[in-house]
Amino acid sequence: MDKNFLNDFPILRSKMNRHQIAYLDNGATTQKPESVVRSICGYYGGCNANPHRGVYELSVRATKIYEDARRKVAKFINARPKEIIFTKNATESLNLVAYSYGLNNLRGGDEILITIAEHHSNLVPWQRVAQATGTKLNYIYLNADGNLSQADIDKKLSNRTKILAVTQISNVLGLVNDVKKLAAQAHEVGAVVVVDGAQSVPHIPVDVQNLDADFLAFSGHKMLSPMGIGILYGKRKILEEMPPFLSGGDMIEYVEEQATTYAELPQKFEAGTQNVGGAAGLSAAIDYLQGVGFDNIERIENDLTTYTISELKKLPYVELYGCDAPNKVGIVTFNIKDVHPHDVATILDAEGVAIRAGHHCAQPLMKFLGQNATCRASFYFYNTRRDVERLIEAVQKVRGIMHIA
Amino acid sequence: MDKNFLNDFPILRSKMNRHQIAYLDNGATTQKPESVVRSICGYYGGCNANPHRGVYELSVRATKIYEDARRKVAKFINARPKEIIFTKNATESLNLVAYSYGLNNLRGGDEILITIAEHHSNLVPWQRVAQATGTKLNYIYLNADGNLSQADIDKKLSNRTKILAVTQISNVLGLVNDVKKLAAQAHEVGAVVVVDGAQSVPHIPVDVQNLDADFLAFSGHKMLSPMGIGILYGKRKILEEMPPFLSGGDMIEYVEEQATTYAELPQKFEAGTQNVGGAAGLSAAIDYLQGVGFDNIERIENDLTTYTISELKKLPYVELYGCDAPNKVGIVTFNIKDVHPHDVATILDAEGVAIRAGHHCAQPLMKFLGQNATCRASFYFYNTRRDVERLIEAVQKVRGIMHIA
Amino acid sequence: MLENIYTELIAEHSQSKENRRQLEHATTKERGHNPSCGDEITLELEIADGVIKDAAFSGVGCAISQASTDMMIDLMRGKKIDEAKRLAELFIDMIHGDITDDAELEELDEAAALKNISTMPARVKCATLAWHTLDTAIKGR
Amino acid sequence: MLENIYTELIAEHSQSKENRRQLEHATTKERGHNPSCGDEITLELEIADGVIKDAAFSGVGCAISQASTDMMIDLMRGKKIDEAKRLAELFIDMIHGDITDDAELEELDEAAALKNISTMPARVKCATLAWHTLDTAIKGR
Ligand SMILES: Cc1ncc(COP(=O)(O)O)c(C=O)c1O
Ligand SMILES: Cc1ncc(COP(=O)(O)O)c(C=O)c1O
Repeated sequence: MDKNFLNDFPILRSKMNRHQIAYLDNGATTQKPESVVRSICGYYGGCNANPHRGVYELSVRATKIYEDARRKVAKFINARPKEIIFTKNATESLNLVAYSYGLNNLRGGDEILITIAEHHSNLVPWQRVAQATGTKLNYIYLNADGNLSQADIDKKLSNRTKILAVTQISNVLGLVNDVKKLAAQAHEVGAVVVVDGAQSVPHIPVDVQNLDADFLAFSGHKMLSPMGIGILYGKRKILEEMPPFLSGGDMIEYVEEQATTYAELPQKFEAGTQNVGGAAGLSAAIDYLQGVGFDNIERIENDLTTYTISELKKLPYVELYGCDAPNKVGIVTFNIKDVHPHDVATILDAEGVAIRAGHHCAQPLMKFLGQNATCRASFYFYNTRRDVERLIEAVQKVRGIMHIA
Repeated sequence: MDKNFLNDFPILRSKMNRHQIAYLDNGATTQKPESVVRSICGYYGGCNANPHRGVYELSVRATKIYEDARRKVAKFINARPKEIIFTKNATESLNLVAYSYGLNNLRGGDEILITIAEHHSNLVPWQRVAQATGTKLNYIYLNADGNLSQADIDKKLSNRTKILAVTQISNVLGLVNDVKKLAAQAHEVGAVVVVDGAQSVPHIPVDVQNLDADFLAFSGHKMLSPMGIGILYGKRKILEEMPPFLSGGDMIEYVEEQATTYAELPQKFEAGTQNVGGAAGLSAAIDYLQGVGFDNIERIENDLTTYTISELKKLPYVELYGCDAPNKVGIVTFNIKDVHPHDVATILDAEGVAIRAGHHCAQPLMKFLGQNATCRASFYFYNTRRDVERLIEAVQKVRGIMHIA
Repeated sequence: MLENIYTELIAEHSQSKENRRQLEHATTKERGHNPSCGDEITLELEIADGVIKDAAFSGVGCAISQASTDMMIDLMRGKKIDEAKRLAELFIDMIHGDITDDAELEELDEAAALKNISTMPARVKCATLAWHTLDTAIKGR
Repeated sequence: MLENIYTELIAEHSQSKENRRQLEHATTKERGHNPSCGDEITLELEIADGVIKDAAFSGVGCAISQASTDMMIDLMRGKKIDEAKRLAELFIDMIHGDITDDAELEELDEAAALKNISTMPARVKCATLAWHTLDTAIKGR
């Protein structure tokens, strides 16, 4: 019997439209356990100060909280603390790489390779880099089961490829890409590998050294942490050679009127006052996740996903996407025939079931799938079979409410 | 008799090194009232969801909290909500302008004009823009009293000047620049005016329309709000013509494989999941500040500043900077002869007095003042005369502890 | 609650094919979209002597946006431009919850049935899409 | 607490002018800095036959960094390179709180008086500046 996680998440015991909430939009953001909220409040109530800058005790405490969080994140993904840069979200992390690495290392004739399943945050920045540097942006397409086409990879990955940017888990299909294999293949042709870990780091153990990723971006808020804190991991050697991205306070060494030298890693990439409250929350979140354990997280999510898919498959008017591949994690995307996903979401909302409807910030993938929009249920370990039953019951009501025969 | 603000700030009633804390580093970051902390916790405990994206009620609530915060900020500085862009701190706000406006509107022969009193965050980004675009970075120097030299302004502001970037209040000298007059003069030659409001918006009423600023940047954490939320105001017409800065989720309209159209203001500049918890805290902070009232804030800070200066002037071994001009707000910068500021700060810390020592992210100003580093006491309305007395008592002990005759 | 939104009337209008076509003599064509949902419509108008002689649309979207478009076209056919502008404003005000008096809303005919959308902030844009598109199409006429 | 930091010994060393000069026969010159405080020193060494024959410094900084530099120079004068490296490491370990046994620290002579800095994280860099600079200067010799 699993621990009743609901005890730690008051919001999951609350009501939405007079029903206990079944929160199935964890791909967008997760809820926060009490320990995380307590840690934020504890920070502001007892240690709040500007870190790095002050000699006095309060500031020393803030610095320690902030740097402890960095060490914790480093350990969590098997990196070194100097290789962990705090940002505001995964999107900023990816933009940092696009601006500081991309704009400065690409030139005409080079190519950037991404997949058609990328989130806009790992797509639009590369489009802009391609436009600014006159490089070509190529796409890896998918097999019928939703997985990356190896033939397409082999065709498009060449020694012109300077950057391979790939999500470890698609936020629409929930399929786990074999990033380790991809990275090895990309490194063979000399490309740098940027991994979007926004959907993977919260759900499966991620080891940057084992993957041999050059960069890994993810967001705190999708792994129990407060909003406003994201992470960029980068290999030390690469980060050291990159120019700063944002500039200003705390990332400098010496500033003269016409010239500036920059601080060492990781400060070089952290300009201005950082989100220490967010870091405090992130620390507590990692502690909580490690308490649960990835073996449990994977087991629970796998059970919920399999159960959902098998129940939805019983409904002839439901169409599923990417649900036949085995490398599937916690995300089920579907449509109800003749009903627009926004109407589905509204009807589910009235039943207290929170799912996401729309393009999921992946318009090129939607187009590839031939859909304008879809419904998405995404799980975290605190969800239960009861949540799935509520989802299925609500789905069964939809066509009736919509007056479809 | 002023309200006892300490009731609202538990941290100010706590001890640092066995003394009740006298927190005089408000220029670096301020403490948060309980209402702000409650509002963050309330958000995570009851309304947490990804805004803008969800159809379900929780997400609708999160969206409302986020957009209400934007409307509140807009009203606070007399702007329109569309003109308010949320960032992570003032530094990001200034970098946004430097990257998106600066890099795209300047070319060789143009000039950028800033003051020698700028914080690195309103200096280094312009240095980098100047280097990238081949433009010249000019400095306005100061009169003996620390105020901007009008002669220098007249000399250096010309029709080659495309950007005037100026702080409204220096974080070292605490002197209020007449931004309204500067903006008028700059607009006459066609320059765009970027105002660093990090030290002004928390302390004096700021009206962007009255100032006629083109951009105004400030940070939530210096005005009672949580860390991780900053603000950029920009005139609508100018923002509309600027390309996006960060790109990714939520800032797009349509994304195709090779081209993207962008959302309208303000979303165009807000990529990825935003800090809704931070916005909730910022809302509560503005409510609190308006409850206190700027008339009270200015009166209290003025009293504390005047008192501090007059007491420090009695000590022959104390040297003061920028303390003879009348346009002074809440910041007192000084040195104790023969003692390095870091030693001063350590000794004050042992007495429970938190001040800042160093270059205050303003190295060019330090050089201009002929100092390597200084001590800085900076006030907020919750400070008291007792805090000042504690500061003065501690300062009087310094030279003895340092074994200076 | 939901029964007040997804009524039979709205279902009928959202599924109706009558106004879903191309006009032979269109004088104005306007695209409207709601990128966050993927809703997209193209509105065609035949305007002559300051009167909307005919109207039709094509596009995809949720039931609310489709029904709202269909109802709007029924309402606008034969209306003077000024009248159409006023009605579009009235509808938008209703959806924003600024007008609640049923008597005032009578003029909107069947489209008044969308009144309850005002309680669903996430769906407001779906309901108003067509009406904003119309407003843009006839602006300055 | 403070009395254990700002001792008379440290005051003396921080104000001492003896080691503040330029060496006539410097063989190595190394700049060290601590940008966040503005501390800056230039360390000069005269090395011959694997031995630090003489050392001196110039620069500005807080009492702790100045005293620490002065004490280090007193300690290092006449030491073999290997010995100097070992002592610099010992000192840095002490400041980081990794070595607390007074007997072990005896070798550091007067510099052992800076031991209590290990309880003041904000000042650790001040104390170690000179020692890191020395370490860089003799690295690879
Ligand atoms: C005048 C001034 N500008 C800009 C900043 C930068 O603010 P932040 O560190 O919140 O980005 C500060 C504060 O450090 C400041 O005092
Ligand atoms: C795969 C993927 N990448 C990137 C992001 C962007 O994350 P954020 O919005 O926190 O910047 C998301 C989440 O929205 C995502 O699912």
